[in-house]
Amino acid sequence: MAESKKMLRVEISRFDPDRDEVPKTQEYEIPVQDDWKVLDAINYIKDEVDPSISHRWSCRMAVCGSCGMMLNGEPKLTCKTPLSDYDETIKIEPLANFPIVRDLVVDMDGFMDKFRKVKPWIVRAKARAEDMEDLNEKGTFSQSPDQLATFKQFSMCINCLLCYAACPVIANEPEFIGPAAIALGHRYNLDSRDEGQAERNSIFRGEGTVFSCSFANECSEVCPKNVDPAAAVNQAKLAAVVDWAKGLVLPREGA
Amino acid sequence: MKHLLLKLEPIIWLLFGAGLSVGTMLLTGFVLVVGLAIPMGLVPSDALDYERAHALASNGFGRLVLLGLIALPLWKGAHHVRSLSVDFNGGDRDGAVGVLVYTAAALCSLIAIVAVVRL
Amino acid sequence: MVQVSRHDIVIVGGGGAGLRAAIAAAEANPDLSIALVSKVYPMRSHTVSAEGGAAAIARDDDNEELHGFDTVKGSDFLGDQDVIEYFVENAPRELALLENWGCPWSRNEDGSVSTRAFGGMSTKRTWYATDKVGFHMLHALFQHSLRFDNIVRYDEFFVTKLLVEDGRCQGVAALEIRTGEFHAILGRSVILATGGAGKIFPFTTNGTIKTGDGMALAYQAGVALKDMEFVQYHPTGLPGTGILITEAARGEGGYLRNNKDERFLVDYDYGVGDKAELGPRDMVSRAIIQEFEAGRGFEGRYGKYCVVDLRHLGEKHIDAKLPFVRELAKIYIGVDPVHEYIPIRPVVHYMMGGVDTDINAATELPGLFAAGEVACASLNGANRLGSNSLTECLVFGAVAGRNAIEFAQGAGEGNSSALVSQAEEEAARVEALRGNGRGNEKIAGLRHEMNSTMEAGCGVYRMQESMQIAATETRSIRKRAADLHLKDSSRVFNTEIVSALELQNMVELAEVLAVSAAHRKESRGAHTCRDYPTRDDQSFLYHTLAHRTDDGPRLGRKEVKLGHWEPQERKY
Amino acid sequence: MTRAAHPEAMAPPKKGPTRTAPPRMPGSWWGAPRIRTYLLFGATGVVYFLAGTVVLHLVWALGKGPDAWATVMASLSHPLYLVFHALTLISVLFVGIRAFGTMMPKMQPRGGPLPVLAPGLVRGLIYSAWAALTLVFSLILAGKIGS
Ligand SMILES: Cc1cc2nc3c(=O)[nH]c(=O)nc-3n(C[C@H](O)[C@H](O)[C@H](O)COP(=O)(O)OP(=O)(O)OC[C@H]3O[C@@H](n4cnc5c(N)ncnc54)[C@H](O)[C@@H]3O)c2cc1C
Ligand code: SF4
Ligand code: F3S
Ligand code: FES
Repeated sequence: MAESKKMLRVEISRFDPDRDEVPKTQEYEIPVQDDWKVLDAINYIKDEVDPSISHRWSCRMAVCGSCGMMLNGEPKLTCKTPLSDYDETIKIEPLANFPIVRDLVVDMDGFMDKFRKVKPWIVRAKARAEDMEDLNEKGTFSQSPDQLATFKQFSMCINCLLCYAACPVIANEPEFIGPAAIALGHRYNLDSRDEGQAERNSIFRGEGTVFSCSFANECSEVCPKNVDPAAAVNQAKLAAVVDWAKGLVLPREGA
Repeated sequence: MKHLLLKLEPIIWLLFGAGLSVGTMLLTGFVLVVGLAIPMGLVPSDALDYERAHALASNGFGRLVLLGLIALPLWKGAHHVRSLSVDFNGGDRDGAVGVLVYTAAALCSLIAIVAVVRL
Repeated sequence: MVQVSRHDIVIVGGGGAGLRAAIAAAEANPDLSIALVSKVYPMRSHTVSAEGGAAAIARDDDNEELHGFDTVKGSDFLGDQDVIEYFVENAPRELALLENWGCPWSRNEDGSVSTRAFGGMSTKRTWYATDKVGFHMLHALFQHSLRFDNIVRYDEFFVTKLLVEDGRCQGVAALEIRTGEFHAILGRSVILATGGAGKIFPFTTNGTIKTGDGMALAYQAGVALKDMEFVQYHPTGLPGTGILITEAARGEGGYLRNNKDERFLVDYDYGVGDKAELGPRDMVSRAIIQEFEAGRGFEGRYGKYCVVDLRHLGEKHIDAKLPFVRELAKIYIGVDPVHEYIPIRPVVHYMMGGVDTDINAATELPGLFAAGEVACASLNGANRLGSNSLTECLVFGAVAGRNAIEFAQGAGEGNSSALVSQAEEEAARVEALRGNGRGNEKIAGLRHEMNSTMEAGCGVYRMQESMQIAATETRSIRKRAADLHLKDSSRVFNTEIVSALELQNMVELAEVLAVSAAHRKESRGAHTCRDYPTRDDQSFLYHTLAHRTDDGPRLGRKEVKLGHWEPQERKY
Repeated sequence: MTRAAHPEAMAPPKKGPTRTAPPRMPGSWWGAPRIRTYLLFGATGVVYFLAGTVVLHLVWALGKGPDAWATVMASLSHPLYLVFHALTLISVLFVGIRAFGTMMPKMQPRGGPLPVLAPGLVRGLIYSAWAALTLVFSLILAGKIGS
């Protein structure tokens, strides 16, 4: 640590619902190391300067999805973003478009609710026992590498919520289910093992789903895992429309 | 109102998409020549004197292209105006704005049908 | 003051093991209510970071005898062979189930699941989803669990105590992090699935949540911890951060090199030819330290290191099989493995020891079950084979879920008021910590002390003397941790109090670890004493048990369940 | 961050157990080049709508007869019209580049009978179609093809 003693001004948004009406900003001046990520600076402050800061983090390797925050107004994973991207000051705020619980912590429950709405699991028409005939002798479904590639990209989402913090529609339309959740539903729709397309497509045509997206593409710009949720949402849009048109021509059973 | 819109959403989106793609493709040549080149004298104006224009427009294909040229940009425009309104005013009045812009687009599209049929 | 809720079973932990247990329980009886309590949202659990793969027989050239023997031998004959046989037999079914639930396993051209080579495994039996296996498994499990209405989640609740009454475990006391309120979550049986405790050490692949809470909870409730001296060092962690470069990097054909550019593992002879790099983790870690000591390590800002060489695999292969390794190396150490070496050094990775459980995932305390890394079913013995533990989470998570349901169905409601008053006492204890400015010890300071004590005393190579010192020091650190100084007195999302509770858990375990290690005067698996360099089956072929007393752990022993594989010299 | 987002943006299904501060929009919402591009893209909607009505106006005149047609064609050289058409051309190019260049390649249906092509290839194909169509259409209108 001795070799580099660069000082950095860190402005952190603070909010304690028991004491503050609205979030306020607190400044810290700390020595930083050139190979630190932004998360290291926050942890340094928490350990050495002000233990009352609250933030979420765990894996520090960009895979658990807990550490998303606004850095100078841009949604970023703090454990992935090098401090060297910032010169003298850095402003750290909780993710935009979410209610703020405390300091850098946002309320995720709204997201968890939306996440479940798209039925993010394999839907099969038959009961499990009868399904066995589709399985091979090892008990697995057969799926070619090409079939896997169809949805693989959309299964890489770590639920970091950066896309929600970036999407202009989320900011204005509370019902919008949003990029990551729709991408997840679309991922299951594309999975060769799944038979829930009709169900999900009718969910997708409901309020606050695919048609709310105005293809701002912001979600894909900020996604740290290259999920390209904008692609997923808009493919889902197209698929839901095609499915609707098919329904006009050949009326669906049961629907 | 929101409910009705929701039912129509797939058609609206198809029309929007057509405006975005086909509309853009048609408009490019059209503004280039009719909107700019002819008025600026880069192309002699008799290229589109009444006889030739009418002949081009009044066959079946011509009427169809003209209808697309009018209606598709209208729908693309209406849909964009609606989402702009969400971006600036929030989603609360989305239903009302939607009905307003789509009604305008639908009316103009109807007039367009009359116009091309009348040719 | 304490909020009370009642369920049939309570599961602590939403990682691979906890989710698998919840699903097994929910399927076993859809009418029973299952509480899933986790200190982070389930998909943040550290299972998410596992990279390399999960082992189960998949190919025709493989069989139960081979997987079983690999595991027994890997465990340096300290594994219980009944557990190992059960595990090996059930592993393929569990991984296939996960496939049915949507896990995107990598595939062969014919549509079957693809497998890769792993250290200490005699054939390709490690299932993988590129190199983000834990991530895909955890998300598949979590998403699948959402379809069950009888799984009730308590997200971001920190469990601080097991509620024990009438000699059986009947619930947990938990701090709701969001509100600062205390809850008594009652059930007729409880499953611990809280994962490992790597954070006792300074340099680890583990995330910040891996503080061994569940081990401490059980230990404080009087349950024995088993084999805590066995700590797995993974050979390849990035210097500085400790971020893991998965063993799959070597499984896919990567080399380890020293500063002479030699593939030094060829000389250590843990495998032949192309498999020289695929020795078990304990041995490869020791080999790297020996290279350092012989002056053949590189010198860097964070001490000595060796390198992983993937260049010969080519960009295409790396991107197809190891994209996450490439991403991590680029972001965290600024190296592109397509063209450059990745610096690595051995890093604390996994706890072989844990809460003493049997083949039924049951502990000695009726009504308390444990599975996953928190438990020590003695599958892994003295050294875990890479890719056995993700599968362990599934196999024994399912066992725990089913058995906990069965136990709950046969057990009565119990005495709620006694349980609630226990929870109230616990609430008062924790409340006293909040913003406690009278204490003298800084959380971060004490954590650093514990970390460096453990690194010095219980590293890859250990000495009697240094382990004894660690044992004494950790005892005093444990006592000092009762006197923490906290600054944050707020109620809502107070993470300082969580860190304090985690530290108090870790110092307990650090002491158990050091004391257990000092007592084992032999070298076996991951426990390598310079003073006692050989394995001593005569005196030490048993599991170490540790029960809690106020003066430190009281050690005992438990027989190793041998079977048809006789202990022999462990050579590769 | 600049301004308040919708007070219920990403709100939980039932009110959380503690008071929260209302959501804010990202600071870059309007200021950042990326968002500006998106809003400008939306704004082209207005231009398109007007362009549609202009064409309608022309066609209506054509239906009325030679005199009406001549008047309307003459009016097109009014500077306001010229400015508007220049704006339309810019909008059309901008929309084309964004829609054909970035949006449509992402929207290829997957898992269906059609193969998924590389985005670059799709972009190239659509651009070529656009250029070809524009060329042919312009030549027809300018009287170089067809009589
Ligand atoms: C970097 C890395 C790579 C790995 N790679 C592999 C691999 O390739 N193959 C393999 O087989 N194994 C691998 N492992 C090991 C394996 O991932 C773990 O052993 C396994 O994931 C542990 O799962 P678990 O369910 O027991 O615990 P975890 O996933 O750690 O989950 C613990 C859960 O308990 C909860 N919890 C903890 N304490 C409390 C508390 N006090 N109150 C409430 N909740 C609590 C947490 O919130 C979390 O939900 C790897 C490990 C690491 C660190
Ligand atoms: S889609 Fe990308 S940005 Fe959105 S939550 Fe998933 S990983 Fe994060
Ligand atoms: S940013 Fe939002 S509007 Fe659509 S393309 Fe992404 S969800
Ligand atoms: S800490 Fe896990 S993603 Fe950043």
